[in-house]
Amino acid sequence: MKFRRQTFAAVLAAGAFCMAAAGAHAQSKVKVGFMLPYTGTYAALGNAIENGFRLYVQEQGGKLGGREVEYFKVDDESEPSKAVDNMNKLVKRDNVDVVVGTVHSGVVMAMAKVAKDTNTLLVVPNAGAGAVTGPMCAPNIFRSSFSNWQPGYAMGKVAGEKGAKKVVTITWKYAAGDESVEGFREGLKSAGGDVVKELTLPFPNVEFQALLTEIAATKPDAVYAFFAGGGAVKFVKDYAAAGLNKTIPLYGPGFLTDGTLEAQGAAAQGMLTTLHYADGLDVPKDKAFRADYTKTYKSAPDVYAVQGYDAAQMLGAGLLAVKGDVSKRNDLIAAMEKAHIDSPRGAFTLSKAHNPVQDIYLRKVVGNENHVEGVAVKALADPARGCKM
Amino acid sequence: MDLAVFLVQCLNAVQYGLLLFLVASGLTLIFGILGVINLAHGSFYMIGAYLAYALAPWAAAHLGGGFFTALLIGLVLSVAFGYVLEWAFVSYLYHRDHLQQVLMTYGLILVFEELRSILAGDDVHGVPPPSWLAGSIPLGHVMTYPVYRLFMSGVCVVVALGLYAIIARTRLGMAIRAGASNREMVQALGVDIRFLYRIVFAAGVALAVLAGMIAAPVSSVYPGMGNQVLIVSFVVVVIGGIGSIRGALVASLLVGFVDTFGNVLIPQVAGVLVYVLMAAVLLWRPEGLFRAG
Amino acid sequence: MPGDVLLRALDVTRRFGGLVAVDRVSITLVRNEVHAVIGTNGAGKSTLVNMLAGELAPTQGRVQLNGRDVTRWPQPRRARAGLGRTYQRTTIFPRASVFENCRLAAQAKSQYPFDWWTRAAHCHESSHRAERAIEQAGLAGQTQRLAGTLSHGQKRQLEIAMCLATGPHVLLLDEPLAGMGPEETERMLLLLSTLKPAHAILLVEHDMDAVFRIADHITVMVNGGVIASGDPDAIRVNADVQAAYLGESEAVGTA
Amino acid sequence: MKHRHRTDSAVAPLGLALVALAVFPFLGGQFYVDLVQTTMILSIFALSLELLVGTTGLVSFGHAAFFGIAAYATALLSPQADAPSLAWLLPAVLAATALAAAVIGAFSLRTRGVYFIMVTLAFAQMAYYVFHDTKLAGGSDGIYLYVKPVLAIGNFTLLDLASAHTFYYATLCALVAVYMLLALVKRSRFGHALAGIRANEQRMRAAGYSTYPYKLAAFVLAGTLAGVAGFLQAVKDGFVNPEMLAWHQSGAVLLMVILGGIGSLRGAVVGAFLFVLLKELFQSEALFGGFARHWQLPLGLTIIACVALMPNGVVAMPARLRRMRTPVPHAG
Repeated sequence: MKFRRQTFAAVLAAGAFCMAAAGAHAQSKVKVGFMLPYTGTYAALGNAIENGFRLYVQEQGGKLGGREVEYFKVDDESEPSKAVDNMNKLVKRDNVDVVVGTVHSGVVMAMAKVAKDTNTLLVVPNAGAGAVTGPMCAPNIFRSSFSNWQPGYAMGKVAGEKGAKKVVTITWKYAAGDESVEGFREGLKSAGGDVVKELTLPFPNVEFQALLTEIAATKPDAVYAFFAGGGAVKFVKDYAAAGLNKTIPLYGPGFLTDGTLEAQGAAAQGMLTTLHYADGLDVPKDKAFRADYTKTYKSAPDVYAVQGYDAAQMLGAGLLAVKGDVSKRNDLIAAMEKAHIDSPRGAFTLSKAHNPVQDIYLRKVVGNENHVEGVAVKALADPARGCKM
Repeated sequence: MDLAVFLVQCLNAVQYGLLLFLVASGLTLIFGILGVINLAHGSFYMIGAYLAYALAPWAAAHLGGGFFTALLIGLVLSVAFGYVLEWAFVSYLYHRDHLQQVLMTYGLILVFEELRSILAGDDVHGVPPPSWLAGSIPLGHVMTYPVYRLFMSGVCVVVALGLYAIIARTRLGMAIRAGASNREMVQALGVDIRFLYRIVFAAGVALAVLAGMIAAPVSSVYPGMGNQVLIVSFVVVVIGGIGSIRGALVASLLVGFVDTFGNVLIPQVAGVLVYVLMAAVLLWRPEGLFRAG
Repeated sequence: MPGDVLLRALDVTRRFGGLVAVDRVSITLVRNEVHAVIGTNGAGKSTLVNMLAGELAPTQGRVQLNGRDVTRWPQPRRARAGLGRTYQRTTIFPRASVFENCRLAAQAKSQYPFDWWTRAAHCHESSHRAERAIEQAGLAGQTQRLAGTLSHGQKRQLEIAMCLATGPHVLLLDEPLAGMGPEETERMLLLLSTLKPAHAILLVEHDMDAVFRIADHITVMVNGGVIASGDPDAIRVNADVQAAYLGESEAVGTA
Repeated sequence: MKHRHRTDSAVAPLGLALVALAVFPFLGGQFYVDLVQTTMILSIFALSLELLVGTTGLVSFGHAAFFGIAAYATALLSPQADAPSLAWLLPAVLAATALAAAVIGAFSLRTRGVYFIMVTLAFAQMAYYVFHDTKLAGGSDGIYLYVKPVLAIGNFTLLDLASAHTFYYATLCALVAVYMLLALVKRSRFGHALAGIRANEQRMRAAGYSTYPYKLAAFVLAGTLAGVAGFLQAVKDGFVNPEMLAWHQSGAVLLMVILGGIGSLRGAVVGAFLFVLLKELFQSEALFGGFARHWQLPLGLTIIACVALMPNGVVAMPARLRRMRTPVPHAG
């Protein structure tokens, strides 16, 4: 008796695996795989990106390059150690034609690796890891967002032009922070200033008080901060609560204030940040996009939605050129490379390394908006160091 | 570092340490007296923060009160919540080994985190401090110190004194102290041990929720905020000695100082400092600084 | 043979903070002799045994085993050198059979920790020794039973069997009669008398009748110190001992 | 007789599982083959922890450290351009991991119980921050492994892990090897001594076992075997990230061991497969539609239910059911 029941259990378990293995095989649609965070800290970003992407496809009548689009979704959990498996889920199980993702830099590094190994088309709709369009660059890897370097560089330039000579930077000790600070330093140096102190704290600690005291003691001309999500909110609020915003201007890339202004409240008012998107842009495309998005999703779009939307545009441009025939990979890629993307952020093109060459706006926090102040750097391209393409 | 900066940093360290104490004290109570490793403790902190976020506007609109009304409601809710949770889940864990406690409370983390996502969404939200605490005190030339932070420290000190008074002076406290070492003695004191456990668990939950609520205006509320607190609270509890409130206080302050000065003086290794501290303390005293008993 | 000094403690002292748990106690264990240590609760008997066994380092004083100074030896090393002990609270492996309990104890003599190929059950040396110990301790009929299902008396016997399985010369027995009924006590005393010829036995015990029946030498401890030491007859009439025990009963009476 | 019966009933499902794993690549799609391979690697990882938790009674909450250290060692030791030889890479990686385990174990084992849990966590967190915060190996973004190792004699390639099929079977072999090694260890004198330490360390010391070296040996062996899993994971993914050492990774593997059932090797493997299977199930949009994004909720509830209903893990379930079926004979 015992023997039979255990055997039965083993068969059942094996069967369950096999059953799950049988997937659908329809070939008529373009298969798009979203590998985005749907749980955890970045869940809201993942949703916005997916919404943006779907919005563009919807505007095209549910088609890209004349073919209907079928979606596949995987929650990447912002977990790099599972990223390869999650990516394979889309690439090998669902046999998607293109993967769109993701937010977390560490995860995107793994995705780029799989995309390279399996020659899968990958469009990165957020993560700014320099390596993706640097050493890891490849013909089949595109980015619709930014590199960490870009907003940093622009902010450095602006800070320098505003007369900041000694600047203190503060960030979590991780790659994205390092890259952003590096960009800022380059920009600042080109405008005559320099970074006098680099403050860091371990990711994802949010106890900033000690470092704020350190800033107060250093008395720099300005502070450049790189944080995201809850950390960004807390930092901006702590900075204001410590009274530092009255004497030392706080600069940062747009992520410091994007999507978090409601939470930051009065603390963020008047802050200057740089990003490739802003509120109040005088771009017709943006006005239409915002109206559509708000109507469709009953919530206002943000920069992540724009990046998702543009990912769809880039892909659409490629598919259009090959009339939806994804097997003509080279033509598809060539068309994407040459595309002029009519983005809500303003039109942009792609660099050789497949990163947007875009205007970086200087924005000022007014009420609940990151209102555009002007263009910090026009058509800024990432240096794409280490890219051999 | 000149003297003024040094003193301000000390203030920062104490202030951070006190907040840690608030979370860790509940954990050490549950751990020491009930013998339950409660991984879901960070979730209670998160629940507290979201309660503050949800209740403050509601209390303002319907009851005319602000932050403090919300705080009071939150505390009542959390005690009730802790009581029910003990009855529904935790009470099964007393005669199970630590591993099963870890497993079940890990399951609870997942459940709480998803319920949070379903009920409150995944966005970051701010919680405004009460207006009369929103000001700040000048500190040196450049810096000011927010009054609210001082208020937080005040609450923590009051809670610490309150806990001390309860444990040292009252019959319940005697039962709690006895419970940590000897169950029969508790029964001899005429206290129903099941009731005692339920109360202690509810109190532990309430402490974490309180910490979350009063930290919310400073930290804002966001997904995953509980997990961060969890690990450092465990570090505090273990350094202090499991079940010892006094140990938790000393350890919190110790961690506060190490973290504060580590970030400033040796940022290269700031991430590991707290863990080095824990390992060092345990190698020196394998059962923490203060053994409960 | 009789007269061999196997274990000797010289002026061992143990302090816990300000408290002196054991105060300059000297004791000598001789083969073919049962040396009982009696005393009130908290007199330091268990602390003394722990120091002899090596579980606790003495603050001062020396311990000699077979004439060698073992003060700095940890417990396992002393055990391998022939020092066996039992505990007041039974320390058997309740989920294993009686045989495996003893076999595992016996295996300490032939550990071979890195021979991962041979099954433990095929270690003949330890099996053999375990069988002998089980027989000696009077558990021959119970070999395959789970230790946890034994009666209290049998568990105490097993505790001694596990001790014997390691082939010790010196036995430190911490209250082996605790909680036993009269019949079980008789059996245990019989067992001790059969072990006596080959072993030096230290017996910590509260059952005075049993102690005076079996002991060859008695040491009386009060508050960590020795107040009397000698053969049973001498102890019986010792004024200090009477005072100490009378004092205790008085204290109990008034509490 | 009783013993024989137990062995038979354990061998049959094991053999069947082995056959199922061996034929799986011919049945399942590429993704599922990959998934099963990952799960086998996790099984090795869980098995290594089982030696500590189940056999020796040492609950380590930092076991991911060795998984990660081995993965990093693999990535750092592999040359950029040409394929490293398995013959030296694997031993080197395992030696490095064993060394780390010896150092961490030597310190951690001075404490016990809950304190041991926390000290192992502390050391794992230290290792995590070493890889996360320093430029030693790519920092928080991780490091790539470009070429998969091969095993060759002269010009004849015995084993090329770049081939998915070969690698799958190499992983299966590793799983079987680790399983058998641990089965041997558990029935050897060493294993019995470890079980004795778990049941009552005081008695073991009184009997003459120096328990510290035993525990350290178990710790090093467990760490090294976790290193086997880390090595395979690194080679398979070609990418190593600090998150491999994170505390929730240590927690996850502990979960697998407990879920499957403490104290049995089968339990660790069953736990690993069950954990992966449950996650795949709850994440499936085909079954749960839009609710699939809240997959952690049913997973959490399942875990809670498991603790409530199966206190001894999944592998103890058949026996438990049987006991419920057979009415307990009343005495007298």
